[in-house]
Amino acid sequence: MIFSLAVYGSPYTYQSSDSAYQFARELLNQGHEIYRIFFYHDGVYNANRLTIPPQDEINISSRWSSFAGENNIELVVCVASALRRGVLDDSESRRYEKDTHNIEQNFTLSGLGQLIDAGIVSDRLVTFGS
Amino acid sequence: MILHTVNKSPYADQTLLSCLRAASEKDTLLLIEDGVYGALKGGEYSALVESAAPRILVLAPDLEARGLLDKLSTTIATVDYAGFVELTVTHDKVVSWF
Amino acid sequence: MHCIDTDREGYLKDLSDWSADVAVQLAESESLTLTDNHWEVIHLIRDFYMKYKISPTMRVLVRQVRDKLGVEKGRSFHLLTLFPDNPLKRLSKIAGLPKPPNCD
Amino acid sequence: MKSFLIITRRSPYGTSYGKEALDAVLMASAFVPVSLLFLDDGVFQIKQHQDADCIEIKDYSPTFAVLEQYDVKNIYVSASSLQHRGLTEKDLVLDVEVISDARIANLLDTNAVVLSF
Repeated sequence: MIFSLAVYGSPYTYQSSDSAYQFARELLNQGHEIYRIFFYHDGVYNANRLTIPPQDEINISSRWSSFAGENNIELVVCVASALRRGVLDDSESRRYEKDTHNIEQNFTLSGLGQLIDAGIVSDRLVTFGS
Repeated sequence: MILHTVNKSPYADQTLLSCLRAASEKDTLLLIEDGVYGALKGGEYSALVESAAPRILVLAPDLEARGLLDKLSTTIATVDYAGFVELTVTHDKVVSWF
Repeated sequence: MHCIDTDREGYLKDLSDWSADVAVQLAESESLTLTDNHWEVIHLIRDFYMKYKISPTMRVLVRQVRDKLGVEKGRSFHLLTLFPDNPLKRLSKIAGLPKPPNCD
Repeated sequence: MKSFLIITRRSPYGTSYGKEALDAVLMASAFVPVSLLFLDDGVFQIKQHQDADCIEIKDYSPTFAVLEQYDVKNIYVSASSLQHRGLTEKDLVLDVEVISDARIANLLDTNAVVLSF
């Protein structure tokens, strides 16, 4: 089956991104396809590569990034939610005249339409809220 | 047939009650994250959860993480992540309550 | 003519700076000369924004133009002619609406 | 075509979920038939006489009036959510259909995708 996930929780504050990750990994174990993982609301913070957890804790953004890289999965961050919360890629950073950008590898900024599209294309859309 | 997930403790807010109000008999309700507190025996919500119309399940790793395996209501079954995924396949859609 | 404070893409930094004169200058920097046809759309989109507190999508804008200004003008082609390339972005800029996010 | 149901369950201003649910409704309306359900504290989003400007937050309650322009015609409010909170239809800024818990269960069943916020 084709699945998409929506993640709304900030990492390190809510469990939702951990749950989403465990669920996503199990989906692949069972041979399902993940069409897209969409980060909305405070979920956009999952894409912040500047987070520094203590060394004995999981680095959530790099965990998503390697999972996506190894399995060729699209991680999409809602651009409007991300701009409000200061998660930027190079082009948005330049567009808004900021001096840096902080999006983790393998995440892309795009519109909320990508969440709707995920709902249309996938057999199941599973939301991990906060 | 809907799989509902609830991730909030009934001792903290009304999410579980809202879900139960909207869920049908043929649906399944999976308690995850802090939702697992709803499955404890001898608590204020035990009778409500044990007698609920939809089938109620608990995500075992979240229960275990919280040290609650010995407090689980005897009438409620657990699933692991593999079971969670299977439930999403066997139900038509997933509705998340959080 | 006084200097207006815009960002590198030409959007007003402070939306409350907007006035008809400012609109003319913003249009000039886009190489556009505002005619009555432009102005009626500028007023329409500003009224929409004031009333609903959001900018319309292109589809909704076209429909608004059709309802308020007639079928002849209520076509994307008409808006494209007035505000070439990306009517919604150009209009937002000239009409002093918030800079739209890049999500197309 | 798949139909979407968007459920909005949080009060305005306390969190941004309400505003972001409305954004999702407006976006969805461009692609699919979409219904909107105000449930639980979500009903407070369409309470009349809001003035969030006085707490320096953008007041988005005027935006609900645009839903019709976006072809969002199926707008529902939970009768029990209203009743539990001492509200009636007259307190609301929007023309909505007040529905029972049974109708809500039916909405969940009949829409292909349910997004909640």
